[in-house]
This record gives sequence, structure tokens and C-alpha cells, in this order.
Amino acid sequence: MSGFDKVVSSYEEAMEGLQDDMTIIAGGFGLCGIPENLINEIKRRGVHGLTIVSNNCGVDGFGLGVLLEDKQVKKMISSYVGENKLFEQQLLAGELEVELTPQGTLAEKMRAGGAGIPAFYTATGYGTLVGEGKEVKEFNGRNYILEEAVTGDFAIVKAWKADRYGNLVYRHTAQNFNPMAATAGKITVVEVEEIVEPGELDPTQIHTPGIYVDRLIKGTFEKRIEQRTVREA
Amino acid sequence: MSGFDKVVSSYEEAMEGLQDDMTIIAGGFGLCGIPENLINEIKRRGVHGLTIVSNNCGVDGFGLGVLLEDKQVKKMISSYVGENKLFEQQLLAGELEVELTPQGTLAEKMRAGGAGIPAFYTATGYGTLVGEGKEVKEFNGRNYILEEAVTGDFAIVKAWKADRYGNLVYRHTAQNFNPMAATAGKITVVEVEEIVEPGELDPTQIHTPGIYVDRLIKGTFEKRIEQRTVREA
Amino acid sequence: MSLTREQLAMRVARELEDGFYVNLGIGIPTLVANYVPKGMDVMLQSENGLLGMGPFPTEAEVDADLINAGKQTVTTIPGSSIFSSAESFAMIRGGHVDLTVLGAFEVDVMGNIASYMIPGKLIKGMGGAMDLVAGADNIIVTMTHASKNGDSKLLPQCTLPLTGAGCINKVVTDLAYVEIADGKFWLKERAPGVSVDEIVKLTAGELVVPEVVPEMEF
Amino acid sequence: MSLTREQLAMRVARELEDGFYVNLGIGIPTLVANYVPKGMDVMLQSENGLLGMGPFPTEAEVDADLINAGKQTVTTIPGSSIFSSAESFAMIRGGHVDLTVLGAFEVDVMGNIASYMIPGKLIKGMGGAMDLVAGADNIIVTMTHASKNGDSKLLPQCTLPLTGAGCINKVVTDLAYVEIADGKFWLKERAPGVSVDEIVKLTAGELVVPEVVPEMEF
Repeated sequence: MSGFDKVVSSYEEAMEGLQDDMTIIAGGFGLCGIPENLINEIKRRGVHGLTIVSNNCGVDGFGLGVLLEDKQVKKMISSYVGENKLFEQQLLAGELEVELTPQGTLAEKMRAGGAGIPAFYTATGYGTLVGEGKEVKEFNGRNYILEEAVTGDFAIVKAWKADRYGNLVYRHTAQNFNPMAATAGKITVVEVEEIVEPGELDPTQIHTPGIYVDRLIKGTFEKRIEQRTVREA
Repeated sequence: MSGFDKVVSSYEEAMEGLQDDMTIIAGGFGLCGIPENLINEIKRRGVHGLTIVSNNCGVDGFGLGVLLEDKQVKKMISSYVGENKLFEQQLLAGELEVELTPQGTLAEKMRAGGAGIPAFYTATGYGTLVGEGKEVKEFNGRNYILEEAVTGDFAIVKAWKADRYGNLVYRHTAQNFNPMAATAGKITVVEVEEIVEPGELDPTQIHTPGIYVDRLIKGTFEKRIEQRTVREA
Repeated sequence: MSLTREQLAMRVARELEDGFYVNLGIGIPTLVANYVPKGMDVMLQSENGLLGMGPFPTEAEVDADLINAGKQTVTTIPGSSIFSSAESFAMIRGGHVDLTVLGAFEVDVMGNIASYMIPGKLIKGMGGAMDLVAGADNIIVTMTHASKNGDSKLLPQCTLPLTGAGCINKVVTDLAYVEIADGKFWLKERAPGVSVDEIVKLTAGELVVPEVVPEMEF
Repeated sequence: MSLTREQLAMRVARELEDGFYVNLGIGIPTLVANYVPKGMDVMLQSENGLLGMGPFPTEAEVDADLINAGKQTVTTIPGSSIFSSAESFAMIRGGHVDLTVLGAFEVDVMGNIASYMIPGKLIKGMGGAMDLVAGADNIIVTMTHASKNGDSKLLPQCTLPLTGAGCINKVVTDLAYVEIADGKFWLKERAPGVSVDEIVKLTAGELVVPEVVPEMEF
């Protein structure tokens, strides 16, 4: 295949180059659309001092929560955390730092990071703790705060289908933060459920163009459900 | 149908409320994916003093160029103009003002306008005429200029297919500026080639969600080609 | 009698209009979807990236890849769309959502809201709430008028860390419907059988009481 | 002999690498696509919103909805993707395009480039050029070394309005391949049969000339 073939043959290869103290941008919302196996590979590698940019931090024993077990995470940049006990323990013990960031601001910071926008103004968080110490500017009579972009040494992403060139399609709301994460990594690693040949995906229906993707691997997924809510049939 | 049915029955109804001195954001790149019939309706209405935000200004007798015939346009905010003689004449006669804006900055200004981002930093244009008089800020050792969002009283958009709720799908590179334009109008009017029932479009494959669309009409299109380049079969 | 959770939701539902795109927070706000008036359609926005949320799935329909902002499994309705979280908050921040309903710990006469953090307790984060209150023109806060100890939640100034500043102008409590303007609360309606005196007693911020305060009807 | 248009394109093409995403400007840069080395794949980005541009269509394939940034009808290759102009410039501004090739009127020793505007002539606009030069780390400018009047285009300081400041470090002219660093031009290669003296004479900005200047081979 050509130089555009992004497929790698093992999870070890997928995360090659990951080192202590790196920043990782992760897709996923709750446990939906998270790169389960890439997270497990990070755990296996035993790197420490990580900064993780992700909306949430998984649960005990699943998702990003597994990285807490060996205290691999130094800092979380998230909008909502604390769905697991280890997280709470390490936070209260001062072993873990959290930078709470509004969900929409977090999504936009990732997009900005990938799009070469170093900073943008938003009304979100003005007049709150989130706005403290940030530049304020008035536009049309309203106050906004300046938020800076985020980028990562790695981005880890879960998609549904990909072609070998790394063009990605997400399934339902498993899309969430994944498209922005994919743009914001120096090295973007994607795991998917199915890999097809270039040309099999409709060019106008690709969620993430392959230009953002460095490595691609096919995995199998547990897809654990956090809140299983059902109605009578 | 429900309150989400955006379909109107005439072009007159589609552009109802358009007045002198309004700002209109238009989709399209060159003559590709332009809202041909909505432009013609603006001409028919004879409103004047318009500010038009569009990457280009059409050609003599087609696209936005027709609005020059009766001097309806006060100001163009564009990245590339002057593909027609009337434009040049009116510009040189001081009857028309042009605010040249880099193409990527223009696209981002429209997106920002729709997304509640009043301004963003970009390196594009720093140290050039575009950057003059704009705020400069350094991030990671590089200088960036602050660019403000644009919004319009109306946005006019051309899509391929829509459902009655205004969910839109674009065809090939006729997408271009249309998705951002759609988000940036106080009133967003869309013309399409085909209207289907809600549920017929795949929810994960919609380019513009219907929430951005106020009025929807089915039209027929000339789709003039600016540079017809072909190879031997 | 103070309103039940269902009555709170019913009262909020009266603010709906046909064709509204609505974001409903967790808890009582979620119940509002059950009381959409007949002949009216609203479409629910879930900030993780879904417009046109349907009911919970049947056991057979459950799909781990289709959840709402509360991480619950859901379905979609015909005409729905699914998109990234950046697009979702572009919608919210850009003011395209017609109505946002959310709970709160406190509101004050300046339209400030505190809803995500109680110092000393574990802080889980604001999720999308700060974006929602900053992005919407039309927000309804639903909450009890006072705590179980009788401490008012409608204050001269919020005591807890804010979720948003100067962004709230409608509050539906179990005792009253109150609007916020010009640095004051304005009593508009009272719950059936609840006296104006009781509302006044449990409202710590300045409350303007008109001569006649209509009783809500259900 | 100064390089032909085709030789200019061939020389630029040597900077390509397998798997490069490349944006080619109008004119000579477009020709580079014809000289991609054997066994190497590159993918062409067109800034209106297309990655994976193919050749011109046959008469039967012509589609008004499928054009490139030069407004020419084109085709797509397998593995292409099509997206909005905002997404396209996110790619460009974010530095994801591996190589940008464009023409210019002037460059100078500080890496400034002037390419879109000649005062006194009708100004058509910069299109995507300012975004391209600001977004790419790896840019090659192709142009003639001097005007027909013999005026150098490699200057101590650009005289025309800039397209970008401090962003150019590689220039392929019809006479030479020159790099820009530390406020100087650095002569790296000369066109076949072109003397170093001639290059020096036609380079107005400070030019560092090494002892040996290899001749390009074609």
C-alpha cells in the first residue's frame, strides 16, 4: 500500500513513542465512544505523570479509570469527573490534579488546537471560577473570557469504520469528542471496529479526513453501558 | 406538519423581511453551490445598501453579480472578487466598498458567528494589510491577530437534499461555505434540489442540523460552470 | 400546597412553544418532556451531540453507542441529527437552542446561578451547565424555593460558586413562578394554596409582590 | 539555461515524500502533480474543501458541483474526502498539510512573501494564500528569479504588500534553489548551465554562496 496506509499491526506499535509526562487528548463521553484498547495499552506501558484531556475519567476498572490504578495520571483536564472511588481518593490525597473546564469550552479548545486557533473568546464561565485570571473583553456589550487551545503529544480516538487511509466514520453519539481529539494530537492514533479499502466510504460522508490520522488499528470492544435505561417493549 | 416544518411555498415568502441596509451571509465558492434563486429574489425585491459576506461576488449576469446591476450592494466582505466588469467599475467609481478577508479567516468568522464565539486569534494576515489595526497577541513565541465573528440579518444557503425539518446534505464541493453560512444568519433561508420526509436522511450523515434553518424551499438550478476543464476520455 | 415534581414539570412545560428546540437538564427538567401540550412538537437537544432525542429504548433496542448527556441509553426520533460535541456546543453557545431548563442550588436578584459545586463536597464538575447558561437567552431554572432547613434559595447574592453570571430571568419553584429583572425578584404566580406571605418569608432576595398574584392551575 | 516551467515543477517535485498531503497553487505549482516520483503517492488538497483531488474529468464526468480552488472542474481519487471550507482551513491553519507550493511576486531575506496585490492594479484579493502561508511549516515558492526587466524578485525587503511575514524558507526559481535563514538567502543549487555570477547579479537580497554550488540534474 501507499504512504497513506495508516494501519498498524499491534496496539504496542499503535502507542509507540509514548513517554512519561506526555499530554494525551482522548475522545469519548462517559464510557461511550472511548478508545478502550488504546487506554489499556497506555496502562500496560506503565508510563507516569500523564496529563489527560478528556471530558470524563471513566469508572473504576474501565476506561480512563484504569490509568488511576497505578497512579499514571498527574492531571485531568475535564468537564465532569469523579465517577469512581480511586479518582476521589487520589484527588483528596493531592496525588491528582484536576482542571475543570466547561464541556463546550473543552470541545472548542480541542477543535482550536487542531485548527491553528491559539485562543478564542467565549461567554461561558465569565464571572465564575473558570474565568478567574483569564483575559476579559467586551463585544457588543457583553463580557467574554479568552480561552486557549489544547493540543496533545498523542490523541487517542475511537471510530466505527475507517478506510486504510484513516478516513473515519463514527457511529451515533459515539462521535462526541472524537472528531476534535483526532485533530489535536501530534500523533493521532485511532482504533476502529472495521477497516475498509480506500474508495469504499462516500467522500462526502467522512466525519474525520485521514489527514489527521497517523496510526490506525482494528480492535474489539466491550462498549460498557454506564446508565442502562429501558422502557417496556 | 409540526412546528419544525421549514418548507415555504414561494421565493417571495423565503426572503420575506429583507430590507435595505441589511447584512446577508451567502454560501458558495465561485459559482459552485451558490443560492442562485435566492439571489435572484433579492434582485427582484430591489433592496439597496446591502452588505454581502461571501467568498466571491459571482460573474456578470450570474450569481451575486446580478445584484450589482442595480447597485444594490454597498459592501462586499470577500476573499476574492473582481471576476466581473460591473464590479470593477463600481469599485473604481467608489460606489462599492470591499473588505478583503483571507478565505480561511472568512470561513472561521462565519463559523464563529454561528457558534457564539465573538472573536478568535489567527496567524493568518499577521504582518500584512489584513492585520493593520487589529489586536496582536503572542502565543508560544508566535504573533497572532484577533479576528471578530460575522453574523447576518439573513443567511442564504444552497444544499442538495433536505428533510422538511431543514436537516441538510450538500453535494460534493458545493458544500464549501454553505454550512458556516447556515449557522450565521438571524434568518437562515435554504434552497435545495430535493426535499424528503423527516427520517429519510441518516441522522449521522447530516451536514447541517435543521436547528439552524428557518425557511426551506425547493428550486431548480442552472449550476453554471466557471472553468470547464476536461481531459480526453 | 407546594408543587409536586410533576407539577413543577407541568408548569415549566407551559413555556414551551411549537417548534422549540429544548435542552432539559437532569432531574425535574427531564420530566418536562412528559408534559408537552397536545398538538405541539418540541425537539430535545442532548449536549453530547444529539438533536431529536426519543424515549428510552426497549431492551432489544439498547445501543451503547446511543446515549444522552446523562449517559442514559436513548433512541432518536425521525428528523433527528447526530454530531460532534463541538458542533453541539456551537448550537448552544450560538443561541440556537430555544429553551434550556435546568436545576440550581441558588439564584439571586442579579440573575446569577449556582448549580454545580458545594465547597467541601467532592467537586465533580460543571459538565455542560456553564455553556448552557451562557448560551441561552431563554432559561428556566426549576428548584425548591427553600432548603429542607427553610433556608431560601432565592438570594440577594449567591453564596456558592457561580455557574453563570447575570443569565437567569425565570425561576419555577415548588411555591411560585418568579421572574428576575432590574436587580429584583418579581412574583408572578403562586402554587395552588400557597400564600403570598409564605413565599415572601422564604425569599431572601428583594421580592416585588403585585396586588394580585394569580394561583397556578393544573 | 534557465529552467522551463516543467523543469521548475520537476525540481519542486523532488521535495515530495511518500504520503505527503500537498496544496498546489495556481500556475506552475499545479504542474508539480505531473512529476510525482514513481512509487510515491501524494494527495492533493484543494482549499475549497477537497482532499484527494484527481485529474480533470472527461466530458461525460463533468460535474458543476465538483471543482477545485481554481474553480476548475475536477474528479476525486479513491480515499478522498470532501468537507466545508472551515474544515479545510482548519487543516491548513492547523499545520496538517505537509507541503504548500505557491507562486509569488517577491520574497525577501526575512522570509516575507508578496504574492497577491500590486498597488494601482485592480486588487482581486488574497483568496486562501494568506492562510496557506501562515499555516504551513513547509512551503516552497516557485517563481522567476527576476522580472523581464531584470529586476530581482529576491529582495532585501519586499516592496509590495505582504501575503505573509517570516513564513518562507524555500524558493525554487528558474535560476536556482535558494533557502532563507538568519536574514539571508543561501544558494543551494543552480540551474544547469547557469553561472553563480548570474544568480548573484540577479539576487538583490544578501546571498550566501558556498564554495561549490551543485548544478541541478534533470
